[in-house]
Amino acid sequence: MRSTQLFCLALSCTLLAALALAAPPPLPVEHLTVERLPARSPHWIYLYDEVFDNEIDARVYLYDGDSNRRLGQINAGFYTSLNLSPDGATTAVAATYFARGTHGARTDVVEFTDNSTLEVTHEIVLPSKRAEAGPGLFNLAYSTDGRFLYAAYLTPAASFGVLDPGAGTVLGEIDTAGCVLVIPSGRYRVSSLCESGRLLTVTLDPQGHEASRAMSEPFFDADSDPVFVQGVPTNSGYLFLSFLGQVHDIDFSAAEPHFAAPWSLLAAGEQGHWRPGAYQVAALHKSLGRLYVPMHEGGEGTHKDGGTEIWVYDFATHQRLARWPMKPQGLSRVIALQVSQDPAPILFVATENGELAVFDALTGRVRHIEKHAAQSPWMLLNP
Amino acid sequence: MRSTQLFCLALSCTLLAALALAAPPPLPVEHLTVERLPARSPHWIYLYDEVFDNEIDARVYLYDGDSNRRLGQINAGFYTSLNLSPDGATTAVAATYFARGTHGARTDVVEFTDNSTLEVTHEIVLPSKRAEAGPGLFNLAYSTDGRFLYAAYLTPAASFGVLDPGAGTVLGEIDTAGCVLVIPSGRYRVSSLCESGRLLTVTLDPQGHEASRAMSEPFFDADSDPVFVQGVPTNSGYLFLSFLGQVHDIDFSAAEPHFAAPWSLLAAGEQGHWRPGAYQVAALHKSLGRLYVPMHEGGEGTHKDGGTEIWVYDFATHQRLARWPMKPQGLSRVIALQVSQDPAPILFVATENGELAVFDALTGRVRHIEKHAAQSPWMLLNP
Amino acid sequence: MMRRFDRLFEHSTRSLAQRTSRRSLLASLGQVLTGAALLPLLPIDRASRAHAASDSPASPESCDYWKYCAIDGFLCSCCGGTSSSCPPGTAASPIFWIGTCHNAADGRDYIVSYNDCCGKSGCSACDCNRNEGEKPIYRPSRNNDLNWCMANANVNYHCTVSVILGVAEK
Amino acid sequence: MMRRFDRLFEHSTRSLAQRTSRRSLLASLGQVLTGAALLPLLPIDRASRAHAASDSPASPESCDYWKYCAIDGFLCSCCGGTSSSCPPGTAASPIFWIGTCHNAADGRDYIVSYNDCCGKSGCSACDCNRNEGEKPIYRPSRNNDLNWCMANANVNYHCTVSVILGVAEK
Repeated sequence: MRSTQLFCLALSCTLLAALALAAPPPLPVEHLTVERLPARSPHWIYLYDEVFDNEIDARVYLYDGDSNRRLGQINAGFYTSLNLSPDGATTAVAATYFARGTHGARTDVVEFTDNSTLEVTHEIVLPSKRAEAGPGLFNLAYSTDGRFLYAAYLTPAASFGVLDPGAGTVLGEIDTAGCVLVIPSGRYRVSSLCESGRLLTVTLDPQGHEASRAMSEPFFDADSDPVFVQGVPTNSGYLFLSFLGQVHDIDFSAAEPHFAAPWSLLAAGEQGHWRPGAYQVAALHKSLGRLYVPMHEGGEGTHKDGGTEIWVYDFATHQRLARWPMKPQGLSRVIALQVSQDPAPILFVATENGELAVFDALTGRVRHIEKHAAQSPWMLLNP
Repeated sequence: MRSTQLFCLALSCTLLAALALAAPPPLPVEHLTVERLPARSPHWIYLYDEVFDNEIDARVYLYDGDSNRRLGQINAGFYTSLNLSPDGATTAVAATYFARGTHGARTDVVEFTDNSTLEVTHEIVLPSKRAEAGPGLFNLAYSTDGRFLYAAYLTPAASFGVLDPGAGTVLGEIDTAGCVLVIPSGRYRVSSLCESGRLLTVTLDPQGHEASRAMSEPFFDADSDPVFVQGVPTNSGYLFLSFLGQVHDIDFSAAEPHFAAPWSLLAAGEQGHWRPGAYQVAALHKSLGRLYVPMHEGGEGTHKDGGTEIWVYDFATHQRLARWPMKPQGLSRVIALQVSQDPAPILFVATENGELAVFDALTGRVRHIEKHAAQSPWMLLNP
Repeated sequence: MMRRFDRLFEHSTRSLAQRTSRRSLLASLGQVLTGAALLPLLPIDRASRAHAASDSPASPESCDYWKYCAIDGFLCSCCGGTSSSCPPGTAASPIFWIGTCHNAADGRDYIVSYNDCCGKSGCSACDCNRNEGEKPIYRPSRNNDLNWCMANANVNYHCTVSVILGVAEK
Repeated sequence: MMRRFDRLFEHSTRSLAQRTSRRSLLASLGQVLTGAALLPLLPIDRASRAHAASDSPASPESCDYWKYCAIDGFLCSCCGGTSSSCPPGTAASPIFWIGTCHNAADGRDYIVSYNDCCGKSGCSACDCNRNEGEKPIYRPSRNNDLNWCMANANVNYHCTVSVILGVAEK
């Protein structure tokens, strides 16, 4: 802005006042400024647009579900991993860049954006091992106190990096013996999903080095009914849905994960006909205990088909409360969704056609539909 | 490919033969290869896609107007300038890159792609002065013998760089006193368009340094009827169209440009109603002397509206030979076009909706329409 | 997303295009610049500006909005800014091109600067291309094809604003 | 361009999805790998391959083509390559995921490798996402979300090919 003002003075543009004196008075001259964000709202949503046709230009749009306006943009590079800090103040974006845009020397880097200004504050350059995977919360994840940031690596050998976002440094790398992704809990545990259906949990010391590791019993079968890796935060850990609609509710609050008995999203007559499917497969309002799942009719191989309906559950009783079909709203299939965590919650729904719909999360009433919100809206995050 | 073969051997994939012996025999195993381009054809077209929604990922598609297939892609970065070498063997692409994809340290660079392999062979890093302008042949242009490459600079002070594409070096920079773009002719002249309607012509010595300069008389009036900067090569120089449809045919074969008397694309009753308009505003078959211009009905401010029709002229007699309306072909407005230079010429037409249509340039018959050829097809080049 | 010219050019204000000749626009600009230097800066009434905008038949999120008569790019109003402010985290270009646009609400022509907002990649919303009085690059102050982020620390292009510089005197 | 799931998923071969269970696919792969090592390499009859393709109800430029049952990305056939060759100037990925696809023309199931072609940005044509037997990233050899250019000198993703590795024995 400083240089703008200097240029304006040189051109006398601040003196370009209205000359005509007849009524109505002419519009006053305007002064070019840079907008500031309003105070953070629980009805903000971070919409990740993967931009599949031009993947080197992925971005995150910040959108306000009350004013129905886009508030700003965070650039997100190629094959992005992203997450918000536990206090919501920072967006961490890990991406790959090339010296010549689309080619040339590779740089993997985590950049930190101040969510009150949408400016990048600092970065951490990573080894060129970052997992370039589908979207989810466990490619890049903060420890629950925000002290560490964990970055999944895959070369295709699996490991993860332990980063210090405050100091801007890489603390080390921990091998995960073929298990993948970084599921954070406590101080300082990182769990990874294994093909055997087990969880590997590595416990770190306060310096970010490995202190111990443990392997759980299997909790799913990757052959008969694999779980989506898009876990959803609960009050005590994360829930994982299976391809066939089982809900695995895992308590991560103790040193070892505890697996509640899985329950099914489906009534008897629905088994084999309906199933969950999307890029982001569920959202949970933690204090109200409402679970939202995009569901569709289809068989094996349809697990990325978007939902034609959203089914709403009481997370405590496992009762289905509602089915909200999308077609009557003029919406295409649901590929990502998120619910605000306040007492008057909004359900944000992103569709295969790039729409962003704002629902009243209690009644299912559509408050607003943004027709062209994104090209590839694969994940929605909120603080 | 070497590493692929090594990996395949490790996995025994070359030994994964068909096992079933019953008739018909099973399909044989396949071997992954990288395609080679066929011999160059006059019916190839280089389609520049600016990708306006994601401009850091511009690209050039190589397309064959006989097989109606895309042959390959050349990446083109941000706010691209491009041109082909006089022998057609090389595509020079000048673009801006950022250390972090969308931001960070800026690098302006010309990359040279071997058109027989579509691989980048070498590059020249430029000062960060490259003109980031609309598409056209005169942002980046070879000398007629291919010895020099001229790159227009604009900071917004206007100058140009003289490059040695063979040696991969920048030879120098020449100030153009407010005149813009690099229109090459002879050995070694570079002309620039001035707001006064004149041409500045700088003559270089064989080392690429300025030997002399001359300013022409005005040949157009930037107030009453400016010329499009998208000049079209003729046998002796370039033609320029004006917003109102005057054709300025300029002979660049001598030391000073010679201006033929302008003629109008429009008959008396068409003046003020029809005008040319597009991003690439004309194509000329040089030996047949046929000129193709996208035309539309509209007034001041419509010079970038695409053509609803293509009007065909005999370039020698200035007679209009045909009007080819686009709507009956199911095509949207024409924003770029190019004609092959062979005796059985193809007219390539790119539209506002991203279609690429292949016309018989002699009869106007549509041979093929590629529905989704590009996002922002702003320029078509052929060797 | 296709850059659709039908979306860009099919707008109601096209008929205004021949309203003023090039020469009178340029003469007007000269007069405004000269005359304005003699006058004290008038206080800016943000409320009246907002009022004027809401009186307009089109909103600042619409390509039809009167101030956009020579714009080319994404409207910052759709990107987290307004018609005259850049979105958070971007930087305004110190250099610009200008247009002369007719405000039907008060019957006046205004000189408008078009500044690009820079430092993030294209906002990809509300693509708008209008060319009243637009000129080729040899008249750069009227050219909307240039990347006007060219003089910024980060030259990437995000979106475009329009800023009223003053009334275009006849 | 929107990544339209309707385009991606509304294809005629969806009904084949439940043809074979996961366990039998994996068991089959094991058998092929074991059995094939005992056999000499058969000569490759490119003509018969081309013949088979043209007999198919869908062409290799179509997302419905039988070999694409677990593909995710741009079809190299539309980008200057073929169903099993990368476009000029790109590099094939040395690592890959696999699928088991049914060829209706001969009634056989084939093990297919999906390799990415790397070093240029996305070809942006013929986007195709099918997920028969596709698994999450903890089973990487069956995961099509990963960037399989990850081990290349240049990891940018351009398009995807499918390569017949052999018949999937029952």
